[in-house]
Amino acid sequence: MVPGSFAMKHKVSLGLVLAALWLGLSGKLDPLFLLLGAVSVGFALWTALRMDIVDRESHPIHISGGLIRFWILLIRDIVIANTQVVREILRPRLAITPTVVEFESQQSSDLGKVILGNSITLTPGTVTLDIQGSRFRVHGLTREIAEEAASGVMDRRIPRDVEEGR
Amino acid sequence: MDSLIDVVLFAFLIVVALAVARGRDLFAGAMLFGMFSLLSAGLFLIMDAADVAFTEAAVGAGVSTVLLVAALSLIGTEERARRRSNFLPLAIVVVTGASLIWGTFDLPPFGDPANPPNHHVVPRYLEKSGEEIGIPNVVASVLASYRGFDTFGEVVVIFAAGVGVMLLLGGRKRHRQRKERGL
Amino acid sequence: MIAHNLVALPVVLPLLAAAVAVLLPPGRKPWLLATGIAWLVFAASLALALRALGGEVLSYPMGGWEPPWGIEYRLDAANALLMVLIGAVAAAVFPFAGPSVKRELGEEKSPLFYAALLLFLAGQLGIAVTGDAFNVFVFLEISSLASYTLVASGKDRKALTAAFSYLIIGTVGATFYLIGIGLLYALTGTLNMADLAARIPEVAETRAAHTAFAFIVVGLCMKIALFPLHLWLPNAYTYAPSAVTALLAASSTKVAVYLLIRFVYGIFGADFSYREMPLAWLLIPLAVVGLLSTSLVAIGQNKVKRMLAYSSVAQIGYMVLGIGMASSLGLAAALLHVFNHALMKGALFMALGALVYRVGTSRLHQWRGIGRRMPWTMAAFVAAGLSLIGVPLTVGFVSKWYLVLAAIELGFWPIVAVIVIGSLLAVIYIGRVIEVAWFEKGESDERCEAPLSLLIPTWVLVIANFWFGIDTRLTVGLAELAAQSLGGTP
Amino acid sequence: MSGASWLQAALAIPYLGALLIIAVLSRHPNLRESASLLTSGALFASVLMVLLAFLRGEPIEARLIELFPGLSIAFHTEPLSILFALLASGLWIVTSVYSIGYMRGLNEKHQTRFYVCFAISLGAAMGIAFAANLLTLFIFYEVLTLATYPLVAHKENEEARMGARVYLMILITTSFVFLLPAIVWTYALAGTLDFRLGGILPRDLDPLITVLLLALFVLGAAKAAVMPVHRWLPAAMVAPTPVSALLHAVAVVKAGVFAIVKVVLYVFGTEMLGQVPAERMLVYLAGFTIVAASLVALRQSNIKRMLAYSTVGQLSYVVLATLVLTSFSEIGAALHIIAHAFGKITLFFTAGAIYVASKKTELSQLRGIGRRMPITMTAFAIGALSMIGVPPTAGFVSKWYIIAGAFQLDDYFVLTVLALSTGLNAAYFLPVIFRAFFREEDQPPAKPHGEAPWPMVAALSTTALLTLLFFFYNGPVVELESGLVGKSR
Amino acid sequence: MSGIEWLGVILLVLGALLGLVGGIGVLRFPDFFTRLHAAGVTDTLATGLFLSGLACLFGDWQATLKLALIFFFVLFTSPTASHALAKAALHGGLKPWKRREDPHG
Amino acid sequence: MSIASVLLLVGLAVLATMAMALARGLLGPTVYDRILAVNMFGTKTVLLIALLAARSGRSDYLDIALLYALINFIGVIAVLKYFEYGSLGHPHAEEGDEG
Amino acid sequence: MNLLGHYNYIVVVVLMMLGFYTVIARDNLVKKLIGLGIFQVSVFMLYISIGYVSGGSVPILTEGVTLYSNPLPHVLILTAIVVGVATLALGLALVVRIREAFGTVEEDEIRLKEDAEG
Amino acid sequence: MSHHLILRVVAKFLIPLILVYGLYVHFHGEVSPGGGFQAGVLVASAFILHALIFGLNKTRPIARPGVLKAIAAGGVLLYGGTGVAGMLFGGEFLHYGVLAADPVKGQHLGIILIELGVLFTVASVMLLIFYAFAGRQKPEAQ
Ligand code: NA
Ligand code: NA
Repeated sequence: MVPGSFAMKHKVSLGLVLAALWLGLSGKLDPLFLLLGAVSVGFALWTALRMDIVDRESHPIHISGGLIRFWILLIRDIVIANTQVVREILRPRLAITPTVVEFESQQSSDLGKVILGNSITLTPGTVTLDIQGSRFRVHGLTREIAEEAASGVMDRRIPRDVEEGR
Repeated sequence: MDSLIDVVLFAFLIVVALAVARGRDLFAGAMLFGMFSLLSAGLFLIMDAADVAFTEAAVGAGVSTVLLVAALSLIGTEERARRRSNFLPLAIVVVTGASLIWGTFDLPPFGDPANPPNHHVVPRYLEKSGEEIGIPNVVASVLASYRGFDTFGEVVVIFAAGVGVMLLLGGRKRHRQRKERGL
Repeated sequence: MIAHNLVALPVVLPLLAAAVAVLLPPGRKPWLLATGIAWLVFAASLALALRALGGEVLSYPMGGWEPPWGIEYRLDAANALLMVLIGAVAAAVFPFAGPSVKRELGEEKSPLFYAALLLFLAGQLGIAVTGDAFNVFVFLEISSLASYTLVASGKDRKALTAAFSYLIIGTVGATFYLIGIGLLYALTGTLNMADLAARIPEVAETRAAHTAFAFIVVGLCMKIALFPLHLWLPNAYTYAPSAVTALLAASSTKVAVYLLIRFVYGIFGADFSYREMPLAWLLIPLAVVGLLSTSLVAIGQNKVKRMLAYSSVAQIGYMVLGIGMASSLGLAAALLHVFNHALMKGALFMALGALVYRVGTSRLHQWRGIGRRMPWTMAAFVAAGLSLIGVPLTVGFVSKWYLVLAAIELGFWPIVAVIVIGSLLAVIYIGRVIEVAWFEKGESDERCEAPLSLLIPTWVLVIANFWFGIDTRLTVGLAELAAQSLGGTP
Repeated sequence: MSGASWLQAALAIPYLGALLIIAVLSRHPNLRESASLLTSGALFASVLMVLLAFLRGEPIEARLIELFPGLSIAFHTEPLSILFALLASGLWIVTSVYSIGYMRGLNEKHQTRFYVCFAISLGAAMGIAFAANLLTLFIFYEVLTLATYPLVAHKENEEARMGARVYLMILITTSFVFLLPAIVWTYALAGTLDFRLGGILPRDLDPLITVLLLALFVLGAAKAAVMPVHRWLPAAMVAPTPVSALLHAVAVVKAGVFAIVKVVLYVFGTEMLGQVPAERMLVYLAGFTIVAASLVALRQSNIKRMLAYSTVGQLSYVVLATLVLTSFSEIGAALHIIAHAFGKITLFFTAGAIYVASKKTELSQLRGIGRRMPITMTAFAIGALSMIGVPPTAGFVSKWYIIAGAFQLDDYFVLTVLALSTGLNAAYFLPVIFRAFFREEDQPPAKPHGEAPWPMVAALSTTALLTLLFFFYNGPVVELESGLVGKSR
Repeated sequence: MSGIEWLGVILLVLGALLGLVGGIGVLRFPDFFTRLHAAGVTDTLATGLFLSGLACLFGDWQATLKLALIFFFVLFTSPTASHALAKAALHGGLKPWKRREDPHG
Repeated sequence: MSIASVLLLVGLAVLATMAMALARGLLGPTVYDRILAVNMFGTKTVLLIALLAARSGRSDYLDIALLYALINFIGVIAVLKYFEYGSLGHPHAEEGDEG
Repeated sequence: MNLLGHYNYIVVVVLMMLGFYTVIARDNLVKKLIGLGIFQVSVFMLYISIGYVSGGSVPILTEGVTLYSNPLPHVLILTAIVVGVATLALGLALVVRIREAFGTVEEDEIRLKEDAEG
Repeated sequence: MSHHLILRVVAKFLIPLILVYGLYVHFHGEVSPGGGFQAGVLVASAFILHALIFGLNKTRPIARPGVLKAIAAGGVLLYGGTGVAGMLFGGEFLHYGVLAADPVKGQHLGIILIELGVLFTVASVMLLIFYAFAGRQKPEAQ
């Protein structure tokens, strides 16, 4: 593993993301604004490097195709979960059965854990309470939802290439 | 649309301000203050003051909240129940407020394009700034050029606050409780 | 170029210097810079005053935008007088601050301290010379923020609470002012003072104009520390470092008094202020009660610094009396006292600072026999005290002469009585100090005069007390000119 | 040198002397005292030169600076001012000699301050004497108050501080509360403050205002010690004797009565006041003061306090005489300033001499003291007789003119007051003289003593002699002062 | 109204309604942790629908991009904040509410 | 029904949601409830501002919404940090991933 | 109608007074600062209300738009907002120091401690 | 808070974006809402976020207080200096029109310079103030 090459890759990736952000925000293509954009991106990049925050955690460019599939499934989950929670909210008598569950995740990288944790939280009805090592503690709105989350469906869905480099 | 949203936002503002005035928890006060700023930013936007809304959101809801939280972390958040009578403050406030309402009652009507401020001084900014300054945002033109000296003052104000805070809190914090007396 | 921009320089120089001061290393350099700037400012303000004395009114368009579109700096007799005052006081206090502040606070934070001092100076001058009602607010806040900081830098922990009260009331006052300006803007569409003055008569009948007037006056009275809005002042003056107290006492409230005069006479006009609005009925009773009650409180103090602080509140009563009399002579008297009181209080607080430098306290009972230990320092205190009392040949007498003359001209005999009684109360509290210092035995008779670096600036101001008490051409000239141009009588 | 130059010299010399004492001589007692003497001599000489120039008819004026537009610190010369200036500067010489003996005899502290303040007081007295307008007079009047305050507080004990406090408060209060408003009012009414014989106030002034204004002046010039503003004088008795001399004879009380006489003649004008009947109120006030002060003096046991109340009464003679508004009484007022000065300074000198020699301060202790201190007590007798108005003393002369003035108007009130007070004066002075010379000492003093140190004796002899001489040789003064009444009636 | 506008309106209304439901949940639910779920409703789907509805109405690519950015931000920061809040609450000693008749309780 | 009136209705719905968040904020009872409410209030305001932008057809108003979304996040983090450590400047070194 | 036309002003005044009340009636120094902030922000609303022109648009010059709201109050308030936050920062710094020096931020308790000191 | 896994990762990602966004707000102040002041706040907030997540000790070496102080003063001097340049070129203080042959160009130049001054001062002062508060230790309970 050559850290330097990774670092370069991340720098370039961050630079491109930032440049795209600038262009998207600005929408102006005259030279002055392009110049200012270059200066701005340069400054942000320079600062980020000084802060030592440009790494694979923040710029997971190594995760490729699997991610798209993951996103699509996640969106589907979110929609389904939303309807579940909405139903619970609108029930004339509350019938929720809040439950805390714990389970072991397969993720060994930090990034994997973050993706899993955030996905769980993003999905209504479940919130990641804590991550201890690879042990996740999750709060579910009902017992069913909580058990579903602990079943490891989401965990398995996270692309393997997240593990790369660790 | 505006006026209805306007009314609701104002109602929120009053609730928030009342909660601040009556509440006991400083932390809640800080949060409510942030909400107050945010709501007023919404109002500013409705009244076409985009730059002001932008700044109020950044400053009132952002910087002020962070500063308040930072300060509360050094101060503590509990407010002791008060003992003294409310009568005098209430009287002062009622008199002040009543006189202001009395005075604003014959202000030119809200939003009327015929109001004096729209026909003196400002027309020049709106009509000429394009050719005199050459930038479309009139607020920026007035801020940076026509009244650039105010803005210089504004920068100095911020600078002065920085100097003040550094003078008061800067340096190594000494833990021995000094109680210098004299004079 | 300098002649063309002379009006702006006294404000711009200290502002830029404040930024430079922050970059200097701790030690003497920030002080030297500040002192040099103060002298430059004084020189410039003198040059401006001489031009104003010739009846010239200088208008300077900031950014090249002519009023009312841009911000105008406008120098006439009234603010020329104020600028000379601020410049003179700064020129004397800044050199004094060096050793005094070093002794009281150390030099560790001197870049920030002198930056604050310079910002304060710039703010005061900006208020004095600007011709724009909103720009006043900006500079008011610059000087206020700096002065809260300066007060809080005092050693005693009470300095902190004093600064906080000062901050609260100062901000409330400034916000009241802002409300008033907002209403005026809604009515007239302008912020330029001259333009406002021209447009207010059209809307003078409206309630909004009355409310604007009330809010501006009340807001300024908070800054002035007019009784009963004065409660912030005594602690602020007592616990601030000596040099800061000298500076604040000499110029801070004066600037607010000037603003009040500017608004009451120059912008709203005496006719509006006293016919349309019952300003005299507000100002005169408050001034009288304040003058007498705070003088009495001053007598009861056992810290000299606090005593002088209460005396300052009392002296503000004289200025407000002059304003409240609503006559040309009264107005001239008020302006004169603005100037003269700055000289006396500046000198008194500096002498006090020099005494504290050696004694370490301003508690009266520890000043026994100090007159023999520090004769020159104490003599400065006595001389300035005589000026405060209003002894002839001092500036205090000049003020009192014009105040009494104005009151008699209008047949306001009770006011004459109040003025003289105020002087007598000053005799008592100054006399107490003199008695303890010269006619009581101290523990030692050893000479320990304050260092020359403190004595010289102090004596410069003391001599100014006599100089302007004898040669009144500049001060009386400017004050009368200003009173005429502002139009004293309703 | 012209008269004006001498005038300027007279005004400047005391301050130069004070500077000399501070700057150079504070550590050398001998030089310091010589400087003091030298200054007083020079001052007297220059005032004499002013007199000569005045008699030659030279216009003598000086203008220092314009304080306010139209109002200057300015000086002029007229008979009354020369009289006062001569009196003060002349008595200063004597007092200086006396002080040297007194201060050394008691080994007093802070002598430098003493001499400096003394000199400044004389400078103030010169300013008052030659003031060409009310403003100038007021300024120097205040300087005199402030310069004498440290002298009164000289002993620096609680009693001295208390006395000085009362002294300062009453004098400052009256001058701020009454005198300053009176002056400003005058300015507002007349548009000027310049002294002009016959007055400057508008002729058609409301009589009520006239009398109010006059009352303000009379009370404001509290140094004249008219009741009820006389309390400062007894309070100041804590001061060392030379200071008492300064207060009672040389400058201070004289400044008060001088101011009143000057205001009556030069601001109101006798003619104008004559038309105001209510002016009598002030005559009654003065008359009351005379009688009441004499009664109080009668009950005193302390020598200096008795003398102080005597002064209160005697000064009101001057005020009374001034307000009688006849030519004789005005001259009498001027003469009485001199007569009282000579007599009272003698009395105080003797009181001080007694104290220095024997430490005695009470009247009851004076039995038989005439034997131990014959010169001193003889001088005391002369002074006392002058106070009563017995020939051949100065007091007789001035009283004669006052009585003559009162007779001119058949003013029986004034005559009654004069008669009554003469009796009372006799009642409190004669027993003292009797006791000193014709009674035996109760017990011999612990330390037998004779006369006080020679400079004191020399000084009090001189003033006693002057008291006698003035009886015989007063013509020039009368002649000079008749210039005052030339234009009035 | 054009087709895209109709779409926009529908999305917008759906988003707003979903938000309202979330609000009701925040008011109704018994404890902090359960309320967190209700808030989650409003943060994700409601925001998404709402912002895409607005994008349809704007019909301008820059606005769409900015709206997407906003959504992106909310999507990133909201669960982060929720998680951090939940964790803080748990560490701060707050016990999750449990149904009494819950046999597992 | 015009788009403007739809926008109005939708705006009112957002305001109603804000009102509920506000109520939760005032009711508490725990400080976490309040933070949750404030956060929710903030995100709803972001939506409101975006709505106002759509109403006026100005995409640059969206900058304000974006800014607020950011600021809101930082505010919540600051508050959390305060509750976890009692200080914002807590100098925690890079320790293990989990606390 | 006048009342409706001035609805904005009236509410703004009520808000100001709620802030002002908090400043003068509360003993807690932080609360005072928060109240001050509310007072100031309400004044800003007054200004922006004054500058509002109904039917106008944001004062950024745009083709085809003729009626703009008044930009001047916006400029003034931008400055005032900055002043407000500067005051808040300084005020909080003071409160922090007061807390360190007195152990409390309640005005009446501080006063008691000060009085005890003389 | 660096042990907050999720926060840390998200912050690392957000900070550069906030910076670019801040500068975008700065440079587009002439055509849309925003400008030096708002941008200053945003730039400062990026650093504040860093400090919140990684600790003040990690942020201080990246943006050193001494440097910030210099930038703050530099901002004021840049603003004031632009004003003085107006004087030197024969106009009044802050008269930008004289800075270039074409007054409109001059205005543009002047505004760019002073907005930079605003940005510098606001960003650095905000951060300094945050340092001052966050860097202080809580006093012991009394
Ligand atoms: Na969730
Ligand atoms: Na802008």
